[in-house]
Amino acid sequence: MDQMVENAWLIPLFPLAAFVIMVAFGRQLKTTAAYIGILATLASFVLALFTFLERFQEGAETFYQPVHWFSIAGFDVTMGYEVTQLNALMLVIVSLVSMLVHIYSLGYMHGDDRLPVFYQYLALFTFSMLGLVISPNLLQLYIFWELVGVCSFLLVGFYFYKPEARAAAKKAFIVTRIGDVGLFIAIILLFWWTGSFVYNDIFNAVENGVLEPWQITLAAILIFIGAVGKSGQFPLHTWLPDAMEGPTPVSALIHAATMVAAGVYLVAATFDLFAASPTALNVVAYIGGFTAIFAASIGLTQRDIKRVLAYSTVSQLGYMMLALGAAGLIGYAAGIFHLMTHAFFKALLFLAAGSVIHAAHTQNIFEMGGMWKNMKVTGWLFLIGCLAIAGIPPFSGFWSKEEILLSVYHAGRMDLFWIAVLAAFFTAFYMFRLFFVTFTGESNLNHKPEESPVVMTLPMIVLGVLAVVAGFINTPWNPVLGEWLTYGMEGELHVEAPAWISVVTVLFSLAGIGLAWMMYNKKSLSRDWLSGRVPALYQLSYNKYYIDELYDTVFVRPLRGIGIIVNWIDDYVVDGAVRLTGRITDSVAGLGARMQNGQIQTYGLVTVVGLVLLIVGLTVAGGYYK
Amino acid sequence: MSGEFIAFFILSLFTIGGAVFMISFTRVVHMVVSLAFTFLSIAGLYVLLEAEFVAVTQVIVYAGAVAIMMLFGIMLTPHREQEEDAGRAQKVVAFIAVAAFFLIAFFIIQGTTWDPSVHHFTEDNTTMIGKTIFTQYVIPFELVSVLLLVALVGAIILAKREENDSE
Amino acid sequence: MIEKLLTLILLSPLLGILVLAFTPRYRAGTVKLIGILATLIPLLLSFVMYVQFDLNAEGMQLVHRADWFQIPIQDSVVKIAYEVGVDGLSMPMVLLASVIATLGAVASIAIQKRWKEYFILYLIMEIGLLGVFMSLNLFMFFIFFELALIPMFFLIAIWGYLDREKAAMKFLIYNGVGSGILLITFVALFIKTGSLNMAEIMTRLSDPMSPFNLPDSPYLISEGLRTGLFLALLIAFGIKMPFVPLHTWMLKSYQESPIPMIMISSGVMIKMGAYGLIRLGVGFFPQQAVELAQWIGVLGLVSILYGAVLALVQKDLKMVLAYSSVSHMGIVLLGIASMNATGFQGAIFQMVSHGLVAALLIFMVGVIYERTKTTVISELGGLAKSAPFISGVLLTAALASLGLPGMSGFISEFQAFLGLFRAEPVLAAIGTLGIILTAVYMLRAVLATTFGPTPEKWQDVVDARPVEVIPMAVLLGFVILIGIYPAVLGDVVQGTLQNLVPRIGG
Amino acid sequence: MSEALSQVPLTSYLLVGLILFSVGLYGALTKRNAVIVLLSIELMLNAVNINLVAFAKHGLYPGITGQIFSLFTITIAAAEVAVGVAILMALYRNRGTVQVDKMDLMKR
Repeated sequence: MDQMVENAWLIPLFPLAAFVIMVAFGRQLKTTAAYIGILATLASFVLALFTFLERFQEGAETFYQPVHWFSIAGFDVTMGYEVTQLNALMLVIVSLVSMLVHIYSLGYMHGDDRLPVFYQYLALFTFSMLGLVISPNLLQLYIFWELVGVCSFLLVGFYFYKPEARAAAKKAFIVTRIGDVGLFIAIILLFWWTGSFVYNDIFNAVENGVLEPWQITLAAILIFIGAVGKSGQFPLHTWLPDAMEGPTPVSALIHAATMVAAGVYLVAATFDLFAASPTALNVVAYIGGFTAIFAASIGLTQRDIKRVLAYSTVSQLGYMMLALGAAGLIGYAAGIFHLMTHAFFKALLFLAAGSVIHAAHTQNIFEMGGMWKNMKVTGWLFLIGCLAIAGIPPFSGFWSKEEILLSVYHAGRMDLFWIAVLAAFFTAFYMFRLFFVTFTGESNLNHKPEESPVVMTLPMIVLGVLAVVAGFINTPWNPVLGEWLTYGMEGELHVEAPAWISVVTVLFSLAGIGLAWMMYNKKSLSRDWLSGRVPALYQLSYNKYYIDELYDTVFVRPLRGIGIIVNWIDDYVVDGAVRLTGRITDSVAGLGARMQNGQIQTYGLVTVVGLVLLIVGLTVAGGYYK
Repeated sequence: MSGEFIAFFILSLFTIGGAVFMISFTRVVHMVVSLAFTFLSIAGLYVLLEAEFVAVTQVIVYAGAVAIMMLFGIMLTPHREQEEDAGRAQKVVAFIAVAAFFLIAFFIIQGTTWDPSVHHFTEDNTTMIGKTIFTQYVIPFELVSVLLLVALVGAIILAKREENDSE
Repeated sequence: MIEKLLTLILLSPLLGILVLAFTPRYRAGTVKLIGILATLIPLLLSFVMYVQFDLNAEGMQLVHRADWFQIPIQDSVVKIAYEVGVDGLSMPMVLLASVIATLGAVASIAIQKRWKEYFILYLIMEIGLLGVFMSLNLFMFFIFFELALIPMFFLIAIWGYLDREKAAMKFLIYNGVGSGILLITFVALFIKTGSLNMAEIMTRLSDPMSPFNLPDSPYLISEGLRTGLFLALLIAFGIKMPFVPLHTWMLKSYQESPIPMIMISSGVMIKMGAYGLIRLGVGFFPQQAVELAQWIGVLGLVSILYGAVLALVQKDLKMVLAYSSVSHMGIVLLGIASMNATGFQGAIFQMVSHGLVAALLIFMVGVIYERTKTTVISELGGLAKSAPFISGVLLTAALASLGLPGMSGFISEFQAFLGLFRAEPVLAAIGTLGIILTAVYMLRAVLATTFGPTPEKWQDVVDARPVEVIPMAVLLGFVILIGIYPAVLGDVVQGTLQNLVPRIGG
Repeated sequence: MSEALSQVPLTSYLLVGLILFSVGLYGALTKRNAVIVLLSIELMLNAVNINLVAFAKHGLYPGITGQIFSLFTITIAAAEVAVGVAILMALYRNRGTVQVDKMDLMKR
């Protein structure tokens, strides 16, 4: 074992093994299943960490190992694994968060008799996500891409007896599938245009000008549609807030830290393709920017603690897309950096929220209040998460968000820049609204909430530490991570940006926090101060801009209507034609049957008529044998 | 015009007349009587055709046995005064069909050139028939006798009143 | 011995019939056991066939030939031989047929009456199913085609649900019309080419120097006639497949047939249509197939979307599956329409995959029906609580059906679309809508059945019994095996495709 | 053969036979009473017999065979009448009628 990377293929296999074991033994495992899962993810994490450390040096070569899988009409399709800077980092993030969530769930899911099933799904998800990250070609990526989707679907629908969970699971699967089809088409088109599924072959083809510009743009946009679906970007974002029907650890792992980031990862992994098409990049940037502000504005008014976090996730993912699309290589580095820090602090926030829900037995923040007194640890950790996401120095969110804003500014995209700043203001406001309403003031609960057990707080503490310190890996004056990530790629990485940008953004964030403080803690401003003045806007935001209703009227109902109409057609026209044929035959036969009346004389008559006709016919025709 | 022609003319007139009367009478007994008349005339025709044995047989079997049997049949089953015929439509169709058949056959008979030669039997008719039947056609003859026997038995069984029927 | 392997497979169900003939009819258990065991023999032999199959050989393998009888025609005599063989196209189908037949027999345990007649008919039908895929001449093909059809009629008419006679009649008449067209086509081919052997007809039709292709020859088979014959084959096999608008027989028979019959019907029988279309339609008339490829593609597309949209609004689980079969067979047509090796491979994969998945789904519906006595979606619900295993398998099967990677459905769809995108990108792009719609209707039906609150009446539904687990496990095993390691099927198909594809110029 | 010319020609006999046959056929097709139908059938048989006997004397292959076959026909006709009348009586006993149009058992 001279090189760790050569064994990277083992990383996803640990959770797979755990999954197989758990399925084989089924529910009789009880909590043993949890320990199997934790052990497997721990093994993955350790291996991923070693791999990462080995990679974390300049000049490390990409490691690529394909094996024959099967042949399509003489063409060898390979499976394999690859270790690059990007996915080495992703491996660590995924396996780490996954491991922490595995541990946390032991406390959160305690007492649920379907605990082994939960851990089966979690293990399968971890396997799929790690497999997705380690894939060296698009086909393999797509396979795992769908698998993580299905795990997400299963976990959202974990409380299958709740109709909301059922609807949410269905919605999650179908909406992401719409995006997946884009990716599906992109993979096929790229295969015919470049003759390969493998990233590197495709990039080489792009570089060598094998593809026409419109082909590159089309392929890139189709891939991006896949990313939009997975990362909950506008207009396919509707599934993500609904997905909060799943158990909270799942929300933390899948719908905040890892799977939804897969869209961002996909764009990053195929960045060379995107880079070749300015149009595609613009699409990415504007969709990302719009989603960032759009989701943030919805987050302002939501009352469900997990839904607020969900919209903040959508918004933050929009940020990453914005960075990837708008700002070239620096944006690429910034986007990935934000992906990493976001994974930590958003997972932290969700786990903390889970801890709160665990104690409060409700998800409506206005039914909580005053949790700080009883839940010091959770409260502190939640505060850390809020500060991080709001972009207050020196928390990790500050550094990554700063990097994004700087890069966008540097790229000269002022429109996008101000959108991002505004989104940051919104973010700060609704996160602290959440914090103040939940943790300060009088308790609205009729029972005394209790602090969560150690098995739940410990993972949160680890994430809390990371949420604080992770930012220092890539400071503007020493972008270690950025340089490492973009090693071997062409482009300018050092940014000369005016210092006022940082000041302005932090001020905006502080303003958001302050506003939230005044409205929800000090109550010097009425809660209805804004919503009372522009109720239309408030309603619009609270109802998520009626997007769900819009989709319902534009797509779902017409589709069902078409279905009913077509069903009618099938019944009466298509099958009707069949029945008509049958009936015609039947009535002709009926005529014949009337002749067949049992009267011997009628038979005789028919015979005679037939004989006469035959003779006449044969006489006229002159007989068959002339 | 020879006597043969006159005889043929009268006999065939009776034959056809009897048949037509049989069809058009409405009472069953009249029908049978007119049919018997036809049978006898046909026997006469056979004589003209130098088939004396057949003629005698015709008289015995048809005019005698069959007509009498028919009378029995009529007497043993109920009959209305006026016999109903088939519906009008069926009658018309049947008439057209039969007429068409008649015309076709008529034109075929008329259109065919028949060998004008006439065969005169040198031997006694009964002797000839006897010889031929018991030499050349002995097997069909035996078969026919078996058939007659079977018909006899069958007719008896069919006509016999069933035991539980009378109760 | 090995050269007679196929004959052994073909005739081995006869052994079961023989034993059954001497079994008392009232011994239900014994009859069922013998019925199941009798289907195991061809299954085992089929696996031997799989092992014996030479991946690198071209053309037919394991051929067994014997003289049968002669027909004097005009001034010569045509010998009709008994000839069986398999190639990469038919071998998977034979294997599929024997697997599904065995599992169908296991599923037949639920049959309530007249077991002896049932299993005798069942085994006769199995001979038909196996024979269709093995036949090397049109005469045998047709005989076996009908041999599968007729017992199916009785099996539906006697052992079906309430409206069974009507369903059986519809099945028989519809398929009878198809068979009629098929017979006329075969006779026309026979008269024109003077041969019944598939390979011989193929060479006679394609060889540019043969008298059937020389413009001045009296034996010339014109383009028009070829197109006509191809269309006739398309319709005859289209009824079997079935594609829109020839699909309505299937709805009724899905609703009224006993579960094992639907397994056989959707698992194997409708594949006979697709198989025939590839082997005979495209095999005999590659030129015409290429010319009409676009229209075949449109047919496939219509079937996919039409079936999917209809499956979306059905109230009965069985009807959802019926329309989903229409939709999935549309993908086979798309694969064929692509007229390249990739698409054909996709079509064959889809045939096998759909055979397995559809059989599994319908088996699950049967298992649920046995417990709840209903298949109406709105009456079901929350079964995951009382019967988690059944629900899990049903959900997995649904996921396989909607093309989840890691299972056979994905790999099939992917290849079919991969092929079609090369040939007809626009059609293919529209066709991908079907992927979304499949997810929508499958999840709608399955989630409504398994998820949600559990009504009082389904609280005590019993989970799967061991004898039910066997078919589930076997079918799922195959589905996952093909999904994870497609080479088990792909390698078999390769050689034959290399043979077929140059003829269509793809 | 002058004698032949003076004779009644074959055609006349055939026409008599044809007329009888047609009348019988019409009767068999239209009469409702089973007895009359039987009578009509006898008429048709007789028409055939006339032809047979006529061909025994005239025509290309004259000979005694024609007469013999007419004898066979008469025999069979007799048997037919016997059985027919017996059937009629049995029918009458069972169904109370001898009307042909009431006898439609074949339909069921």
